[in-house]
Formats: sequence, structure tokens, C-alpha cells
Amino acid sequence: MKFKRIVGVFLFVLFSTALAQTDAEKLAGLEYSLNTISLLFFAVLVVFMQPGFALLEAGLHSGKNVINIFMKNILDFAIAGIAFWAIGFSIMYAAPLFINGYSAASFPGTADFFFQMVFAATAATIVSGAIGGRMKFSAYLIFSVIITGFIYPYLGSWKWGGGWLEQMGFQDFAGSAIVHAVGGFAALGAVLAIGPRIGRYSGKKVNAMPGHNMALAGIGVFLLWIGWFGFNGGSQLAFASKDDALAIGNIFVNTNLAASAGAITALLASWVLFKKPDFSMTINGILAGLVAITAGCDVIIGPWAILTGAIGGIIVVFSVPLLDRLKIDDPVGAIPVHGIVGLWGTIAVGVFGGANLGVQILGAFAYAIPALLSGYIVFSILKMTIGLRVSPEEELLGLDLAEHGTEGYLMDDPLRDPIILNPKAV
Amino acid sequence: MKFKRIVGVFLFVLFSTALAQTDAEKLAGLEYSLNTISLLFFAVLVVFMQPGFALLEAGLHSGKNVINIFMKNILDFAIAGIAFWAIGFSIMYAAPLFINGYSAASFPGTADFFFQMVFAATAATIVSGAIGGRMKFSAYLIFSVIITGFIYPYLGSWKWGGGWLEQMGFQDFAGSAIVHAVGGFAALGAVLAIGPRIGRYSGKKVNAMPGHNMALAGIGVFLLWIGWFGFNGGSQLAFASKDDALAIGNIFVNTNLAASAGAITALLASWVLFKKPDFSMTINGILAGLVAITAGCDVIIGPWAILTGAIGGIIVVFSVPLLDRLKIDDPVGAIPVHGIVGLWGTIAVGVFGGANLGVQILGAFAYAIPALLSGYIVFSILKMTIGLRVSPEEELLGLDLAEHGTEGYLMDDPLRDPIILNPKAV
Amino acid sequence: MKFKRIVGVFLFVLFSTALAQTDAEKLAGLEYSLNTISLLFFAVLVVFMQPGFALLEAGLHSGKNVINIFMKNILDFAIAGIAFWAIGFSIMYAAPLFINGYSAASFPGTADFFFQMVFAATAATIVSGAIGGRMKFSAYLIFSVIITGFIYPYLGSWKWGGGWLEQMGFQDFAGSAIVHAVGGFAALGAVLAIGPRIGRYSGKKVNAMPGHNMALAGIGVFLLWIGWFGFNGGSQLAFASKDDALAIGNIFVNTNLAASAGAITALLASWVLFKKPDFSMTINGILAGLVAITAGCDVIIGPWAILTGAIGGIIVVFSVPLLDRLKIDDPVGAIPVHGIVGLWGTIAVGVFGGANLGVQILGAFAYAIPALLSGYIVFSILKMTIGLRVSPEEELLGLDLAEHGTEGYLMDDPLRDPIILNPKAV
Amino acid sequence: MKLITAIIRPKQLPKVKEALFTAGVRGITLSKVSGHGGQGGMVEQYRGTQYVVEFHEKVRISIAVSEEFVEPTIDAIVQSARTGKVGDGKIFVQPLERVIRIRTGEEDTEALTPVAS
Amino acid sequence: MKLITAIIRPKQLPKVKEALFTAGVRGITLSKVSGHGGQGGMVEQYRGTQYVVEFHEKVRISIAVSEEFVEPTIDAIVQSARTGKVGDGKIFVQPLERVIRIRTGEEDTEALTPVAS
Amino acid sequence: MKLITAIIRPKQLPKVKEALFTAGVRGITLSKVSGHGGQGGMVEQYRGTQYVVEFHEKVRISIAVSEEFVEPTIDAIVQSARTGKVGDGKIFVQPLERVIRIRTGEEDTEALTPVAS
Ligand SMILES: Nc1ncnc2c1ncn2[C@@H]1O[C@H](COP(=O)(O)OP(=O)(O)O)[C@@H](O)[C@H]1O
Ligand SMILES: Nc1ncnc2c1ncn2[C@@H]1O[C@H](COP(=O)(O)OP(=O)(O)O)[C@@H](O)[C@H]1O
Ligand SMILES: Nc1ncnc2c1ncn2[C@@H]1O[C@H](COP(=O)(O)OP(=O)(O)O)[C@@H](O)[C@H]1O
Repeated sequence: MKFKRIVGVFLFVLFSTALAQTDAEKLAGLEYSLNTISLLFFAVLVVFMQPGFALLEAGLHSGKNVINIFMKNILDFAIAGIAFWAIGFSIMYAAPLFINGYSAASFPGTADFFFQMVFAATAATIVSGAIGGRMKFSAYLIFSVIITGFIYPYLGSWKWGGGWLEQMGFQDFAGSAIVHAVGGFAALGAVLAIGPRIGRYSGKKVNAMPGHNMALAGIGVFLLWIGWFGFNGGSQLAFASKDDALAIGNIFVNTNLAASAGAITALLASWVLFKKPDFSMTINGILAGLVAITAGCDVIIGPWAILTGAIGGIIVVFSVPLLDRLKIDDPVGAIPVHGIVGLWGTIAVGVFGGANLGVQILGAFAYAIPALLSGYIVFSILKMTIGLRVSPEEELLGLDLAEHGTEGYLMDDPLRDPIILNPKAV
Repeated sequence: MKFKRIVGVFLFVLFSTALAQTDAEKLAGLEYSLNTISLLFFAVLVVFMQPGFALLEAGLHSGKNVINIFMKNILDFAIAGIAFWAIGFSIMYAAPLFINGYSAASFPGTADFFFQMVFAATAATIVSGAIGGRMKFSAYLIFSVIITGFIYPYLGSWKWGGGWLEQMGFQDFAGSAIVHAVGGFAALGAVLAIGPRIGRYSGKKVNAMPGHNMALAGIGVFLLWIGWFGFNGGSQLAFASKDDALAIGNIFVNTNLAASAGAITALLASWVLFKKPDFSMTINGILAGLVAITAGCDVIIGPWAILTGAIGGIIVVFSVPLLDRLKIDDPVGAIPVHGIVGLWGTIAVGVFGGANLGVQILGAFAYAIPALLSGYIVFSILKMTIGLRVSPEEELLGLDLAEHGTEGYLMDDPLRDPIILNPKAV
Repeated sequence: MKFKRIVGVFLFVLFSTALAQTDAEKLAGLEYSLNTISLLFFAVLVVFMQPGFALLEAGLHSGKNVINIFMKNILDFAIAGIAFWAIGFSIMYAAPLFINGYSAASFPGTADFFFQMVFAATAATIVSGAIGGRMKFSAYLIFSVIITGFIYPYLGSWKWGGGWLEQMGFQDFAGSAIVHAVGGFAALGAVLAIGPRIGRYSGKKVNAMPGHNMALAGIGVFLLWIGWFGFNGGSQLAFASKDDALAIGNIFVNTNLAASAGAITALLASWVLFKKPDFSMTINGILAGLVAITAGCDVIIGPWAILTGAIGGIIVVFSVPLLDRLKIDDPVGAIPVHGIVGLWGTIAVGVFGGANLGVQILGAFAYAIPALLSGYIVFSILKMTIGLRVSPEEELLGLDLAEHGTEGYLMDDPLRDPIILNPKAV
Repeated sequence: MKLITAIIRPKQLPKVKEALFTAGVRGITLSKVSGHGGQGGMVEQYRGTQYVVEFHEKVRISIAVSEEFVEPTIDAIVQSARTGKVGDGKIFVQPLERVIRIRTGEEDTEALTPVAS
Repeated sequence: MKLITAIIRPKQLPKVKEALFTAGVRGITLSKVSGHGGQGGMVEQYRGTQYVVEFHEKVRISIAVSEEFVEPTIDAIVQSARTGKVGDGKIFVQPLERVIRIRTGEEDTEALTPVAS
Repeated sequence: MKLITAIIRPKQLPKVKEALFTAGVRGITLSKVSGHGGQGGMVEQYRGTQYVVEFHEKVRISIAVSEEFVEPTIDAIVQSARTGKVGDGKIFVQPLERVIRIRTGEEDTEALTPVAS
């Protein structure tokens, strides 16, 4: 009896243990799959930033360049998809080429790659708006390969690849420096290499060249705001525990507080400076708030997140006219928003987030300067080789017709009817 | 031996139990994180309703007000992000100010806050379209603070904060009354305070003032439809069990059936009434279907969901001309869609969803009337103090130029070239 | 003592087992809910394809048909929501009508239905762009009922409903054949029945009829790209295990590689053929890459995914002018992108994905031919009964005014002012 | 016959149309033009840069009239288009040798009387 | 020389262009105008409110011709632009004192012959 | 008085405006027109089909001047609008019988002098 009972107990224990073991496996599988699904959904949110940037840039540029802007924003994403897969990811994370057999601990290597790839695409796409309206399409394509295949991955490896900045304790949670400052300062290098649009500056005079469609810019900024929840939230990179959940809840709130604050301070600053609450400054202010909090969205909490974003919004309103005075023609504000505020956001982790301030400053410039130089150098080489800029006639005609042979907008217009007086022209 | 065996069993049991304990913790962590991630993703879907509303409103208004509409829709979201965080959430849920240390049971307090915040922003943004084209931007900003910081939270506390309507058994699953009727009737109060656009009514004659861009309105309604899955699905507020999963599956299907039915009945009703299948009525019909099912998306099932949405679609088609006959100028249909159909949706839970009909009717009006009054009073006070309406010249010029100093659309036009005959004007 | 101890052990074991049992239930609940939430989020991503298609089509058509295109794309989704619920799902999966009491194994029957419904809506909506600009709205509505209620479900049942093609080992993971070839060839049937737009072909001459807004088309293609992650990823239909996570990671990467490759090859092919990198070809190329990988996104890995997408991109660039030479007027490229490339994608699973090539070819045509015939026959019957095509005057005037009585775009124009010289006209 | 061309403010157009109708003028052709004259420019701003939009939207009204309608037409326009502020516009009167109604081939005065459909 | 101005239906423009070309007229200038005359308005609706759009899109063709081209030009336009329904439009003939070709400074008849590039 | 109408290239407009201003001409009216003449068409393409856009965007400048301004105005336009390539445009000079300033009722020469506001 006793024996039986003990055996019974034993078997029972064995059985329950066996069950527990299967359960433990299932549990591990669930953790793994929750991590994966979450990471992929966050990545998809980040993909919304691609149409976000395309729309923002298209809206703030002239209507004769709308196709060109979409082409650049589509192609840099397509190129990132291939180049970062073939080589970039391997440079950044010391992984095999073509993510061939690469695996990560708590989710598939493919999911890890996909999430990181959309970050590379973001860094690349930041440049496209700043040089819009004058750059040869072919030159931009080559640059896209270089930045997503080499520049961004190499710089990124210093921190996210476990390199020297990681060793020094540099903090950049979701990439104020690694993604945004790199993109923004590469854009500055590019603008220095290509120069302003024709007619933008005459002597000391700055000529406004207003964007053609504020509705497009407005949709764009909403998509960017939404995408940023993926950008910052997903950077937690682990989701299947209570601690991670707490972290991500925090990240969402801090991200949104900073964006809201950036919108409000940019609005107010433009209202004071220019006497009217300015639209394009306000939407730049949202992005500034978002860029500012990106590095410290995990550790800059509540009121400090508001302050971080608020300062970002103000920086932008003051930087845009400053750049114009320096004749740096950045039609969409990519340099202030991503570059300058990217620096601020990185440093803010030292000010409000408990990181070492010196290291943060070092890290910020360790990204900004090489990005600036490499942007400038790559585009200067392109200038000397295949040429960087369309002809003045093409620029005035618009890149849609000059580069792509098609107009972006065509309203039904009887005057355009193709029946022809001049038979030779047919 | 026996002892050893028993000890072995014991140790084994202990070990397996220890393992089970860790597993139980992990399991709890997984539940918590699945709840969190789901809630946040549903919240992000709701954020898509912000560009959705902005686009719908922009499309149905004149092109000279497009910047102003985006500015209002951006700023009310930014303001909700700060005001509902600072004070609103605390009023609604008797939580600490600044969600300082607030925590919820099955997900982080921050995630709870974020989800509720996007609801507050929705209630606020409903008003913006109805008063579009004539209100001072500054007045709207102040109202946004008041509705997201005080009006919506206070009214919401009656039910979702556990107040008297909750005690009475009032049912409003995702906010037909609390969000939509509040927004819609606040909009009615606002419209009564500000009056119609210039030229909208002359004597008994109603002058159509067609919207400028139906493509924008079309994108907007799709984003709203998508966002509503977050709005209704996320309101389940618990996701990590089979019962919750079953509930959410149901909610998705009921939500979609009602939206589809609202689209179809509005289409058919407009076809019969106006001889043509009308676009803006059809998209209003979708929203009516969605508003109608919001209160009862958990309990109004299948065919009853279709019926609930179908009635919503018909209500809208008949309400729009009725409001015009009353000279209530609501360019986007916010009052019929969110206000009137919000009442219907709340009552429908009593008709088709098993709730107490009397309580539902009481609750519906308990939200509508205070919302109407507070909208009317707040805007009347603004009228007497800072002024509510732009000057007639500014209204005719358009709010983009008058309030923001910039035009929303600028096509390349040689006639606009800035070289100047009149030197004084430079 | 010993007994006590044993009893103690026993109780302990019992307790820990009891706990484990609850845990096992919880675990099962978690699996179930993770499956459900994931499936629903993937489904919501697929819903983004609806505005995606609407925008793509609207952009590539004339501005005088923009309302009509949105109306069709809204209504086919609404109709799918009702017709696939009432009857279609039951035909496809031998389930009860109205999904009444239907349940699935690892997630709610409602969630299963919702995911499959958005696929049905996709198949339907593919047709709308191809016949745009000339079809009666009423005829399109009737066709939407027939395709989502009968044609797509019946054809789909052959494979996804476990029918004869499933029995033969035919592989079509996410629907290159079942959704895209069916949609694309039904579109071909429709175009053959309705004929080209007025003025599209004169003798041997092909007259370009350029789309009116490339920005809309550009947003559309981004939304489609994003939605496709839901389309392909969600088709895994199980998410709560490590194996599923690995599969989905792979699907995401393969999907994106094919889309990127399709974009790049279409870009290059158009550059070579037409001397300029063509926008509408490039965006068609993205979709071609996506359609091509859809059938094999689970088994066509890495470089083979690139190749599959790349071939898709090239097929499109060559098919578009070919169809024009055959006077098949498909303004948006639905037939090449979804039809022809749908065939290629299905066959590619036999070429690169290890499926039986013969069966794949058989399956591809087993979908294409009945879809073509049923499209042709349904529209021919409509032609003979209620009429298929608007009058030439209505076509030239534009469907927005002719069918819906409203213009899609109205810029503030003083010349339109309604005060009237001719009193009779009032 | 004369061809009377008036450049007016867009906002005055409804009043001008009414005045012309009252004066018995039924056939008119309108177009959008851009006017430059003594009227000051409008200041707009974009991203912190101010600029003056110096052109003004105007509407051009072209009316072919027989001699007896010249004075009433001019009077009607002047009275309805005047606001008294700089920028009200101009009226130009030019000789018109022939008018042909395309629909009927009628010429001159017969061609000028609209026929309600 | 005369300046011939025709107001026609946009839909007839291709035919008119062809007819002018056949008649030997090569240089023309077009603009979009809005016509008001005897033609009835078009009823549109928006959110349940009907309204009449009473203007009609028309195209204005301006052609400077030497005397011998006046008749052929008018004939070409009348024949190609006529549909017979109210709203076909008008042709106005005005005196033209001088024509200068900006590119060359040529005047009058020489200025009127286009040179194919 | 004359009505001078010039059809020019849009790109030359800033120069023409400056030249006119220098010549003392202050009041002008501009409109967008579509020109067809000797200038070759522009080839565009869409989805693999090439087509020729044969019209050219031009700007029409209308200037009412008193006699002594006719020559300076024509000279200013010719010099500033000329590029030497086909498509530079034409200048038409027509008689102008009366000019009325709507704001004041002033006629003819007085009506032609803009008053800075
Ligand atoms: N000499 C002119 N030739 C052609 N158009 C003119 C001339 N002078 C004025 N205009 C037109 O008349 C409009 C009003 O003229 P402006 O000088 O601004 O005001 P006002 O007529 O009240 O003095 C101008 O915007 C321009 O379109
Ligand atoms: N007296 C007029 N002056 C200027 N334009 C006119 C005049 N009468 C008619 N038109 C133009 O000609 C167009 C056609 O005229 P309408 O009276 O409608 O038809 P019809 O010429 O067939 O009688 C009008 O839309 C208007 O643009
Ligand atoms: N006979 C004409 N009548 C009206 N407009 C003309 C005439 N000839 C030319 N034009 C206008 O002048 C423009 C330039 O003429 P074009 O023949 O192309 O070049 P060019 O004047 O250098 O010879 C044309 O686009 C057209 O708008």
C-alpha cells in the first residue's frame, strides 16, 4: 500500500513533471513567439515612417518634383531591403552575409534583421528631402546603396554592434544619434556638396519657396508620429515579461509627451517669432520632439520627457532661419529636425536620463561628424564622376518631367488635347 | 533506500515545483505582457483615427482652410497628450495627477493611460470639423484643453470611472455615448455658439458649399474604419485568455458588419432621396454604422449588429438635410454621425443587446445634454472674452492665410512670380 | 512522521499539480489569445490594402473619376463584409451560413472569418481599377456581391477549403493564384466584356491617358506594401510557437526581398526600355514582386525570393505595353500585376520552392481560366440586362458628376460663383 | 458694336453679374487674370521667411454689345464693381467689327441676343 | 490684319484645331474661359443640397490673321465648332494694327507666319 | 490709346516685368494661355506610351497705354522677352477707344496712371 502510494505519488509527480516540462517548452515557445510577433508589429509601424517621410517631403517641395520624391523614398526603402540584407547587417552586427544562418536569442534572426533594416532605411530616407528638387536620381540611388550598406551599419556598429561607444557606456536607446543625427548630418554634407536650389538665395535675400501641398505634409507627420511608437517601443527588443511591458508602457508615454510638447513649443515659438502659428514649423516641432526623446525614451520620464521634447521644438524654430542665413537650403528641415535635435536628444540622456554627460556629448559628435564628412565626401565623389545635379533647365522644368518623363499631377484640361497643328511634332 | 527514494521524490517534487513556480511567474509575466502589447497596439490603431478625422474634415471643407484643419487636429492630439496626462486621467479614474505612480492590474498604468488618452483625443477632435472654416485658432486651442482636461474626463468618470451611471448598470462598451455623443453634442453646442459659415444660408435657401477634395475624405474614412478596430477591440481591456479572445473576435466582426451595413443603407437612402448614390453620405454612413455599434459591439451580435449599423446609416442621411433646415451648419456631419447616432448606439444596447432600455436612454441623454451645454457655454464664454470667430474678411480669405499666413496649396504658377512692379510693396 | 511527510509530499505534489493544471489551462488560454490577437492584427494590416488599392487606382485614373473609384473600393469592402459573412465563408470552408456557431481550433471562428473576409475583399477590389472610368456603378455593385459571395469562395474552396487542388498537393501559401490570379483574370474578363475607354486606342495608335495624381498612387503603393506583411505573415495562421515565429520571420524577409527586387527590376527595365526610370512601372513592379512571392513566401527563401520578385517586376514592364497592343485597356495594370504575375508566383513555388511543378502549373491555370470566364460571363450578362457601361457623354463628363452628381475636386474659384444671369436656370 | 472688357475684383463678381443681368446683358465670358497696378501686395510667410505676393487675382469680363448697350453696360459694371479702394479695376472699350454666332451663323446684332435653351 | 477671337466648346477643340490647320492657320493662342449665355445650367448636388452650376467651361481661341485669311478662318471655326445646340459660342473679329514677332522683330504679315523649329 | 497684348514665355516674365517697370509702365494684367505655333512639342511618356505635348504654356500680358507709351512698351517687351529661339511669342497692338477706372470713374489717360495705395 505504502509502496503503491509512494509509487503513485512518484508516477503522479513524474506525470505532472512531464506535463510541466512540455509546458515549459510551450511557455518558452510562447515567449519566443510573443517576442517575435511584437517585434514584427513594431517593425511594421516603423515602415509607416516611409510613406510618412515621402508625404512630408512631397508636401514641402514643389509640385513639379512629386514623382521624384516618391521615387527616391520608394527606392531607398527597396535598396535598404536588399543592401542591408546582403551586407549592412553583417557589418553592423558582425553577422554572416545575407543573414545566412544568423539567429538571435529571443526571436528569429530574420525578425531581428527586419527590425534593424527598417532603421537603416529611415537613416537613408532622412537625406532625400534635404537634397530634393535638384539632385540627379541616379546619384541618389548610389548614395542609398552606400548609406544602407556601409555608412549606417559601420557607424551603428560602434554602439548597437557592441563597439567602442557601447563599451564606454554611451546610451542611445532608439537612435537619436545612430539613426537621426547620422541621417541629419549626412543630409548636411549632401546639401553642402550640392548647393541650394536655383533662386533660393539672391544676395543676402532669402526667397521663400513654399511647398505645394500642406495636406500631404499633414498626413505625413501623422504617419511619422504613429511610426515612432514602433521605432521607440520596438527598440526595447524584448516584450514577453512584466518588466518589458512596464518599460514599453513608459516608452509610449514618454514618446508621446515629447512629441506633444515639441508641437506646442514650436507652435508658440513660431507664433511669437513670426506673428502667426506656423504650420510647417509645428509639424517640424512634432518630429523634433520625437527625435529628441528617441535616445532616452526609456529613462527620461514624464515631465522630463516633456522638457526634452519642448526644447527640441524650440531648437527647430530657431535653426530653420539660421540655416537659411548660412545659405544651407534644406527644404524640409531635415538638418535641424534630425541632425541638430538628434544631438540634443543624445545629450539629453546625460542631462535628464542619468547617463554620463561627457560620454553622451562625445557619442553625439562621434556620430554627427563622420556622418557629415561621409555625406559630403560621397556626394563630392559622385559630383566629380557621374554628376550630382541636374541641369538648371531640368531643375526649373521640374524633376518629374526631366528625370521621369511624366507629370505628377494632370487635371483634365481641354487645352492639353493632343490633336496637333504641327504635323512634324507628332 | 525507501527514505532516499522518498527524499528523491521530495527533491524531485520540490524541483519540479520550483520550476513550476518560476513558470507560474513567467506565465504571469507573459499574460501581463500580452495584455500590454495588445492594448498598446489597439491604442496605436486608435491613433490612426487622428489623421482619419483630419483628412475627412480637410476633404469636406474648402481648400483655403486645409492648413487650419490640420493644425487643429494636430494640436488637439498634442494637447490631449499633455492635458489628459496632467489632469484629465486623474479626474476620470480618481488616479494621481500626472499618472504619477498610477498602476493598473493587468498592464502598466502607463499603457492604461495611453489607451484612455487616445479616446479623450477622439472626443475632442470630433468638434473640430463641425466648427471649421470660421473659428479662431486660439479659441479652439483653449477649448481643446478644457474638453480633454475636464469635460470629457468628468463625464467619463460617471461610467468608466465607476460613477453613478456605472452603478445603475448603464452599458457603453467602447463609448457611443461617452466619446461620440459627448463629442457630437459638444460640437452642436459649439455650432450654436458660433453660427453658420458666411453664405451658407440665405433666407430659406441652403447653399451647398462643397468640400474641396474627396480623395482626402476617402482616405480619411478608411483610416477611421481601421482605427475603429482598435477603438472597439481594445476596449475589451484584457486579451490574455480564451474568453477575451472570443470576445474580441466577436467585436471585430460586429464592428465590421455594422460599418458595412451603415455604408450600404446610407448609399441606398441617398440614392433614393437624391437620385444619385452620394459619396459624402456614404462615408458618413460608414462612420454612423461604427458609432452605432460602439456601445454594444460586445453584445449586439451578427444580424443585430447589421441592423444597428443600418439604422445608423439611415439616420445620417435624414439628419443632414434636417440640420440644414434648422440652419445648423455642420460641414462634415459630426453632429448627426457622432451625436445623434451616438444616442442611437447607446439605446441600441437596450434594444438588441439585453441592457436595461430605460437606463440606456437615461445614460444617453445624461451624456448628450451636459456635453451640449458645456460646449455651448465654453464657446459662449470664449466669444465674450477672446472672441470666437474670425472677421468676415478673414473667413472669406480663408483661415490658412488669415490665421497661419501660408497657403495650403501652391501650384507652380508663373503669374505668381515675385519680381515686382511696385517697389514699395517689396 | 513518515506518513505525515509522505502526506505532506503528496499534498504538496497535489497542490503543485493543481497549480500546474491551472497553469496548463492558462497556457492554453495564452496560446489561444496570442493566436487570436496576432491573426486580428495581421487582418487589420490587410485592411490597409483597401485604401492602398483605392489610392493607387484613384491616382492612375483621371481626376473626374476619383469619387467613383473611392465609392467602388468602399462598397466592395462593405459588400464583402456582408456577403462573405452571409454565404461566401460557408461555401469556401463548408461552414454554416452566417458563420453561425462556426468555431476554429486555435482561435475564434470569428477571427478566422475576419481574416478570410479581408482576402475575399482583396480579390474583389483588384477588378475595380481595371474597369475604371467607364463602368456603371450599379453593375459593379452587383459584381461585388457575386465575386465575394460566390466566385472567390467557390474557387478558394478547391485549395483552402480542402478541395481537389489541396488533395493534389497544390501549394499557394497566401494566394498568388487563389486571390491575385483570380482577381487579375476576373479583371481581364471584365475588361474584355466592357472594352477600352473612349479615345484610348485610335487605329493602331495607343493614346496615353495619364493618371491625375501620382502622390495618391505613391501613398497607395506604400499602404499595399505594408498591408502585404499582414497578407503573407497572417497566412501562417498559427503564431504561438517557436516554429511559427521562425516561419513568420522568414515570411517577412522573403516578402520584403521580393518587393524590393520587383521595384528595382521594374525601375531598371523601364529605364532601359523607355529611357527614363518610370514611376508607375516601378510601383507596379513593387506589387508584382509582392504578388510573385505570395504563393511561396514560406518556402522561397532569401536569394530565391529576390529572383522571384525580380522576375515579377520584369514581367510587368513587358506586359503593360503588350496588353495595350492587344487593345486591352487596363489603366492601373491590374491584369499584369495580379493576373500574369499571379501565375508566375504560383509556378515559382514549383521552380524555387520545392513544390511539384506540374501541379503548380495546373493549379495556376485552374484558377486563372475559370476566373477569366466567370468575369467575362458575369459582366456580359450584366451588359445584356441592366447595362454595363455609362453613355459616352457620361464617360467624357466623368463618372463623378455623371454617376454621383458631385465633383471630386473643387478649388475656390470665383468664376463658379452661383449668382446667376439666367433666372430660368435657378 | 463694341467689345467691353472689364478687370474687376473676384469678390465683386456676383454683384456685377446681377447688375449686368438687370441691365439686360445676358451673354458674357469670364476669365481669371492676375493684376498688377497700384494696389499693395499681400504679405505671406513660409518657414520663417516673409514674402510679398504682389499680384492680385482679378476677373476679366468680356462682353460684346451693340452700340446702345455700351453705356448701360459700363454703368452697370462701374456701379457694381466699385468699392472705392485701390484695385477696383478698369474697363476697356474696343471696336468690334463682326460677331458670328457659331450655332446659327447669325451675324452681328442678331448674334448677340442669347436664346434661352 | 484682324484679331479673331472665338469662344467654343472644349469638346470641339480637337476638331477646330484640325480645321484651322487644314485652312492653313498655324499660329493660335488658347485660354480657358467661363461662359454665360443662353445655355442652361448643370445641376449638381452635395450632401443633399442641389445647386445649379450656371457657368460653362469654354475655350477661347485667339488668332491674328492677315486679311485674306479672315474668311477661311471664320469658316473653319464655324464648321468645326458647330453642334447646333445652344452654347456653341461666338466669333469676334477686331481690328489689329500691328503684330510684332518677339524673336525676330519682324512686323505684321511676316510676323504671322510660323517657322517650324 | 492702344491695347498692347503680348504672348511671352513664362520664364521670361520676371525680366519683362522689370523692363516694363523701368519703362514706366505700372498697370498690367496677366493671364495664362496655351500657345501653338512653330515651336516643337515636348515628348512625355506614361506607362510605356510616348506622347507629344504640343501646346506650350505662355503668359499673355495685356497693357493699356496712351499713345506716347506704345513704342517704349513694345521695345521693353521685345528686349526682355527675346531668347532668339522659336516660341518667343508675339505682340499685338489694337485700338482702344475708352478706358474707365472703376474706382473713380476717371476716363482715358487719367484712368491709366496707377495710384500707389
Ligand atoms: N494700364 C493697364 N493695362 C492693363 N491692365 C491694367 C492697367 N492698369 C490697371 N490694370 C488692371 O487693373 C487692376 C486694378 O488697377 P490698380 O491700379 O491696382 O487700381 P485702380 O484701378 O483702383 O487704380 C490691376 O490689378 C490690373 O489688372
Ligand atoms: N455678348 C457676349 N459677349 C461675350 N461673350 C458672349 C456673348 N454672348 C455669348 N458669349 C459667349 O458665348 C458662349 C455661348 O453663348 P450662348 O448664348 O450660351 O449660346 P449660343 O452662342 O449658341 O447662342 C457663352 O457661354 C459666352 O461665353
Ligand atoms: N497668328 C497668331 N495668332 C495668335 N497667336 C499666335 C499667332 N502666332 C503665334 N502665336 C502665339 O505666339 C507663340 C509663339 O509663336 P511661335 O510661332 O511658336 O514662335 P515665334 O513667335 O518665335 O515664331 C505661340 O505659342 C502662340 O501662342
